[in-house]
Amino acid sequence: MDEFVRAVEATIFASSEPLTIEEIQGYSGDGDVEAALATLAEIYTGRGIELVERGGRWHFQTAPDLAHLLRRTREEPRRLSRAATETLAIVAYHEPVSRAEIEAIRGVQISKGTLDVLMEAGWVRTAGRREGPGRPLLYATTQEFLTHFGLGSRKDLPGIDDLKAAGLLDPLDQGVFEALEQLQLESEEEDD
Amino acid sequence: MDEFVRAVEATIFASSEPLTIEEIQGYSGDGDVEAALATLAEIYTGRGIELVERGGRWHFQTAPDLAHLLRRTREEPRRLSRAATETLAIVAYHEPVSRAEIEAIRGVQISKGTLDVLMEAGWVRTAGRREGPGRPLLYATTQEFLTHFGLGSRKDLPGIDDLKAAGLLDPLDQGVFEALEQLQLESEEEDD
Amino acid sequence: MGVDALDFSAGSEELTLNLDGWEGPLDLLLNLARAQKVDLTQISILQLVDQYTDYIASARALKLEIAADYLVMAAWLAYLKSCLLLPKDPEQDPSPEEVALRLQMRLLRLDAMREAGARLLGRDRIGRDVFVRGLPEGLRLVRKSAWQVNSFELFSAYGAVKARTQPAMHVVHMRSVMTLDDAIERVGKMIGMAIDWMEIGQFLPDSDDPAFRRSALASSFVAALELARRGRLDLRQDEPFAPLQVRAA
Repeated sequence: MDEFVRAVEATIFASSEPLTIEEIQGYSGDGDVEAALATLAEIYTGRGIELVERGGRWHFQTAPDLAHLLRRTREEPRRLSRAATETLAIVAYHEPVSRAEIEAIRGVQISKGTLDVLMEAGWVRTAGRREGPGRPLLYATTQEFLTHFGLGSRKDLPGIDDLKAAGLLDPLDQGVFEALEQLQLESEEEDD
Repeated sequence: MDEFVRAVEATIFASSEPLTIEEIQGYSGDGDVEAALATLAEIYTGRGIELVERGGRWHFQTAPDLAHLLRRTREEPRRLSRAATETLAIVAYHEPVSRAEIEAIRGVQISKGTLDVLMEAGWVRTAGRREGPGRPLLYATTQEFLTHFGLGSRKDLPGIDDLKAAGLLDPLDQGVFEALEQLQLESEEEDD
Repeated sequence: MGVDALDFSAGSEELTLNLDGWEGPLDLLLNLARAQKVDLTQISILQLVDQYTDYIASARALKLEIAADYLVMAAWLAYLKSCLLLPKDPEQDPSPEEVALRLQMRLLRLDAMREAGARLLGRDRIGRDVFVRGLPEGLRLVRKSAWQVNSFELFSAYGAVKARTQPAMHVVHMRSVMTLDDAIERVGKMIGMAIDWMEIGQFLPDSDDPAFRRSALASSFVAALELARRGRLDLRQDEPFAPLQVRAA
């Protein structure tokens, strides 16, 4: 095996975090990191370990089909309430999105705790404010979100192309809001 | 690759501690663990990662010859403190000079760290001991010092008369200090 | 929302309903729409309105306390239904059909996100389905300082040391002053010759030096106080800031 490919392999292997190409370069020295990654990805194809890219960062992980052997408990790593799951999906498919927009899609107010849970999990972050009335705070997903859910990028979100084509990810235009104003009913904070 | 070997590979990779053959068996199911380990050890020979056994427990580690890659050095620019700059200047003008002499010339004690910083920067070296009471350690500048400051030799250091002509030996009132600080700030800005 | 959890069957749909389980009217509406067992794009809004109002009515029949927002939705849907059934009013904007379409879009959106959430959670997730390395050596970043200083700073630092440690010479300029002793002697002599009250200014020597005159005035004043204390003269001042006058005791 090429010395540089060995160095790239060792670097990614030793890291406790997924690494960008620049970070890998910083450790493994001069060489074509992308070519080395391609070589490694091929070597690891069909093995118990695979090399994956998530949002521009690379790491090794076990092959998904071996999950049944390695799963130590039947417990989910983090159980999400329905409200949190829907909120996460809305943020992921619509980002950047304001709290009011999340509430408009869900038809209920979201409790303070719901976004906190997602932010604490490291999957959602604040993403500045939207210029406009009220300058609402915006939310978006994180690098860790892509890593955790095994997404190369947001393009890999399940069914995102179909949803986009069906117009279901378009911003809710103001006209619709007004026409359906009465649908936006103030409800008490949902139960988590 | 054999399914069982894949399972053993993934098991050892994901474990947070080295595993015995029995423990590996517990995860990977029925199969010849020893044979699988032999296969894996061979696959990983000469790679950036190797499979090793220590006291009956198996784990992966980065190849020892690549260990140096995992420590990356990053240089961070930092301004030399006033105390260190004065000390460096005294060493340059008076070398070889003992610590006690530096303090006498500065009129202020110097901390242990000050000379260490200058030695770490590669500008000051120890230069033997002076014969005499206490045999004090002596300090002198290095070739690197001359290079850094663009000096052909120590003879190129401006003399006392030059300093006087440049107004650098005038009795220091607060105004001069402030002017110096100002000059330093300006040169810092230029560096950025 | 103050609604007791209660399961009951809604009509022929055999849908188990639990009011506490709904996250608001839209959620309830979506679940009712799904009970039509057709593609959400094919749902009948009129049928949906009936389902919703039936549901609310049966919940009321059971004397359940129904949160206001569910009732508002029921009223709004009833209004929408009547608009849909009435002869078309070409002036109405948006048309009831358009509002119905928008309502359908909202249900589709919520449904899409609900499904997307489920699909996300079902992916191969780290820590559940796939695992990262359990024992990473970790990468270390060693920080090294690159010390910065230029020649000007070096030389000026030496200049500063030299200047700071030069033997200091203190020069005190001669100042013309009248000492207190001189003033006591002078005032003492002059008071002996005076008969009547005199202003203290008259005791001062002639001088062009304003600093010396100020010093002489201050010293003479203190001298006058001292002589008064010894009982050799009297002091008088008619009012604050008036001239100070002295006379032999």
